Amino acid sequence: MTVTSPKIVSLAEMAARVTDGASLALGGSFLHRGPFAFVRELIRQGRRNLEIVKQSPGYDLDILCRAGCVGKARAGIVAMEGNFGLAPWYRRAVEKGEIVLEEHACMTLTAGLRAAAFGIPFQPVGGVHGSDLAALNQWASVRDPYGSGRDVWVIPAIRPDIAVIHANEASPEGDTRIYGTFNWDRIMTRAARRVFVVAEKLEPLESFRERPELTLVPGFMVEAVAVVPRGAWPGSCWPLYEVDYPAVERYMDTAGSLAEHMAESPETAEAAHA
Amino acid sequence: MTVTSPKIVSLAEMAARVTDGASLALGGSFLHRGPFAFVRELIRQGRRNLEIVKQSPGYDLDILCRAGCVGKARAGIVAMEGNFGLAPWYRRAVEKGEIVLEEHACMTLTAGLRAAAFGIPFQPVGGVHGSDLAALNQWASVRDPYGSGRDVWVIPAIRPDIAVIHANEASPEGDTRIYGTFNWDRIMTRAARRVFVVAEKLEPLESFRERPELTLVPGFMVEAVAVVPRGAWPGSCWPLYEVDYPAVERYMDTAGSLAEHMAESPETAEAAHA
Amino acid sequence: MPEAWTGFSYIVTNLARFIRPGEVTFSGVNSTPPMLACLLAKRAYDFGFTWINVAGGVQPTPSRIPISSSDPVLSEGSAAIFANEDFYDLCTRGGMDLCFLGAAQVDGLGRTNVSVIGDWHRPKVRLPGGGGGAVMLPTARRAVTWRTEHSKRALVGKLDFVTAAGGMHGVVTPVAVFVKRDGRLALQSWHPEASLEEVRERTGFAFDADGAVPTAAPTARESAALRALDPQGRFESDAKVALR
Amino acid sequence: MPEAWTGFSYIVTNLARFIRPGEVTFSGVNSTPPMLACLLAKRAYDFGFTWINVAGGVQPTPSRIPISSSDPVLSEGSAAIFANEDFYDLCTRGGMDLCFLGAAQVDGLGRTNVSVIGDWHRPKVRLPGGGGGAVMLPTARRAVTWRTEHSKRALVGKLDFVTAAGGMHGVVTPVAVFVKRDGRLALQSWHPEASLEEVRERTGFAFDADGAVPTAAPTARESAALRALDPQGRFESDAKVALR
Repeated sequence: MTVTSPKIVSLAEMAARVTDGASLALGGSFLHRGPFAFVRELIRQGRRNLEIVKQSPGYDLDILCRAGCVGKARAGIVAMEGNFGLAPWYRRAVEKGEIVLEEHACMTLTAGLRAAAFGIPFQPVGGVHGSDLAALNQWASVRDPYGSGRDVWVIPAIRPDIAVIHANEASPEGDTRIYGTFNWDRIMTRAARRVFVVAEKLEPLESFRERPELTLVPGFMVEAVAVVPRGAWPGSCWPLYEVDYPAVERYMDTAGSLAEHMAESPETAEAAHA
Repeated sequence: MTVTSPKIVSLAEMAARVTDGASLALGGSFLHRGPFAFVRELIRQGRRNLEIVKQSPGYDLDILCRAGCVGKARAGIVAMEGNFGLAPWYRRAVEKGEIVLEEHACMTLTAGLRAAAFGIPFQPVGGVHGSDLAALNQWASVRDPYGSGRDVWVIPAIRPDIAVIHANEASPEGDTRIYGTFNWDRIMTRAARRVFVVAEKLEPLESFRERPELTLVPGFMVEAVAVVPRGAWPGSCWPLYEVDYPAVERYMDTAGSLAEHMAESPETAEAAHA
Repeated sequence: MPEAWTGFSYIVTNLARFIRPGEVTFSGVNSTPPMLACLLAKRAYDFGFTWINVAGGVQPTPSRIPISSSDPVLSEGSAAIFANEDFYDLCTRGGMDLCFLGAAQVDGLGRTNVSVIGDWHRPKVRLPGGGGGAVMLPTARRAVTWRTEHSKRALVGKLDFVTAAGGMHGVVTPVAVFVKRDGRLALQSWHPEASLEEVRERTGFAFDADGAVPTAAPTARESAALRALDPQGRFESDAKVALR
Repeated sequence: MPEAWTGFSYIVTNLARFIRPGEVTFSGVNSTPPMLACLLAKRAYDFGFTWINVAGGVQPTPSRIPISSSDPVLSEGSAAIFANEDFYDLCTRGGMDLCFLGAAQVDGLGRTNVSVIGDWHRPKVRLPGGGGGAVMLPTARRAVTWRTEHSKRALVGKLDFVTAAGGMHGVVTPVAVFVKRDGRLALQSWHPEASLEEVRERTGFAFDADGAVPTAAPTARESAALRALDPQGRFESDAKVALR
């Protein structure tokens, strides 16, 4: 589908809108439906000192650490997952003190995003009692003013500059659909100041109008759309493709180089053909 | 579609599970997609002292007041809407002190439902500053413990006993779909202890499995489903039918009786044919 | 020769004139004039804006104009359903540029009462209640309300109850358009068949009228748009708006 | 003659035995053994239960068993997508009966560390981090964890960091099944090829073993279910579980 719309931009143009030091919420979870082509483009453009906000990052945060793009990570659980275990370059960056880590439970990070999405300075969250994370992050607890005697932990608002999500389909106006779980993408797109969508493909607006209940993000909230087929590689994008496990293995092989891995990416192949 | 499932019950059976004094969250908004057949069945069964929780009730709260079933209303805005203006029997019940009103803004009521849905004792909400509603309801304000200097109003949890929603389609397992806006039904089904669904029709489970992204309420959260075609009468159920304005006019006519109005209902006609 | 205003066209059109290019503009329940104002602006003005509404619609193209301003037909043609929690959150986090909100009474600070006439605990008239106001009025970038009656019981010196405060940018009545200036409602323009004196006389609060002028007549496109939206005058007749 | 346990079958099957009829049971990320336990329970037990998972699945019927326990194939066949906010909220409001949660270290109180080995600020090993634990462990009705290694560095006297506390109902290792009793983990049963003494020797915390017995052998249905789920022994080989 060839469409011109002011919202449709190239991957390079989209990544160029991110400044050094920006705070980015990245969609998906672990090796699934992450905006991985976008993350690689940030690396190509040499972005530095980024703040990455994501409940369960993996490949994305790891490769950004590997390329030296990260200043701070605010995350719940970081791993390659599958059968790959820890995220090696992320792990090294934290162990060497090269990046600042704000360690969350997935739901405390979400509470911070909810506070931003709801326009309130803090958000209470269930649980957390007895966890050292509260003292570590200097979270406050608030006594229920309605007399239940309950204390609840409250998380300060987390408002990323940009949420970047990888979606199955977008309209030329930015309306966005995801199949299968949308993970935490909904709250990210509500919490961030700006929303970028990398989509597997464009679908005509008419298709969205036929079943508007399927639209996760309405177009007016979306600043830019880049169309990158297989852009979640080497991860999965349900139901289109699965994790490319051999590619992840090659990525994990410390004998291999980052450049070799980057050269394998679908967006590189695409550019070579263009 | 004839299906037997332990979740599928008659409207009478569903209403019989509501005890006097129960707190009910009712779905839809004003004259649109309300569980009106269910409400009429509560009247037929002579339920008393109900607490009605709904951001924008209209016909449902009004007819329950007319029949003397209500003890308390927790509501944001109550009107017949359309071109009908105020809800007359509700208005009289409040003015005569026959029912207790807890007046909310729609979003403060929602904040209370969010607190229940999130498992926290209270929920901060944006706005409310300068409104007499805060003092009226003795809402507390909390200073942001993270030093922004902002005070935010917090609403205590509101956990209805049962959320009753009117939906387009349900599966025999209770999975529920709504077309067009779902209003506040999503948060109601998360906040309440139990969920009842009145559906226009049953659809096979297979249809839900083909497009699970359209399911608003997963079946495991739903206790009971009653199938009542045109059950939102005299209101609308998009895209199946519009508001029956002449019927609402007859309802509003003080010369008419409640019995006459009830006799017009589709579930009465259905029962007469059965 | 420019067309004359009716009370109804005056309200709908002047509400529409608050809509600005590129903005996110919301119309809610019990809000026929703002619903029509949004539809009018889509037809009569050259700029684009994002109309969202209480029926979950985002840039909808309804096949009919409903009596109820929350009718689900107002999401017809929409590419998304942006339901109640979503548009409220958008507002409280600062993403709602213009919000149309109803009111029974408005005071000189632009605060509103939609709760009660008389004492809240011993009401003379129980009104619909809180609705969107208490949350949206203080958090929308701009909020605009209207009254179909311009009188001292609608535009009051003292509200019977303050349902919502803060943020009211504009008020439209059958004879006047107010905008907030330095924290109080100031007269921006008056119906050309009324006068500044008449507006003062019929208003319960004192207001600044510096720079106020007679309201510019409806443009041909505004008039044509409203006629197209209400060809039988059904909405005009339902609204029962009189100049006096 | 009953089948013998392997370390792998011992963990998966004993996790499955924590699942109860009619309950809502959740499996998460980085959680292959619980994923297999839920699938095993569906095949091997006669009762029904609601399996929800981190991939948004509700009673899914995945066409293949994925390597990643958060693979979206785990929502295949589901009649709804119950995404992350939804299942966390379900848990914090008290609607999650059984929650499987990962752990690197577990102490005698059933608290967990998934954050760090060494000092948090000067980590020897940076572990994956908080994840679901801090919120789910105190709010789920019951939580159960597992370790593929039974040692004093996994079952510790003192956690390097308390990532999550409260609520841990059960712990399964290659040689033991613990359940919480009077606020502390107590031994429920041990691998028949191990012994109470061996379990004590390899555990970093003291525990009560009153009533503990050798673990009942896998039933024919349990064994058949696990074989059907892992016909090539791929998961068993990936998991690298050794008795000692």
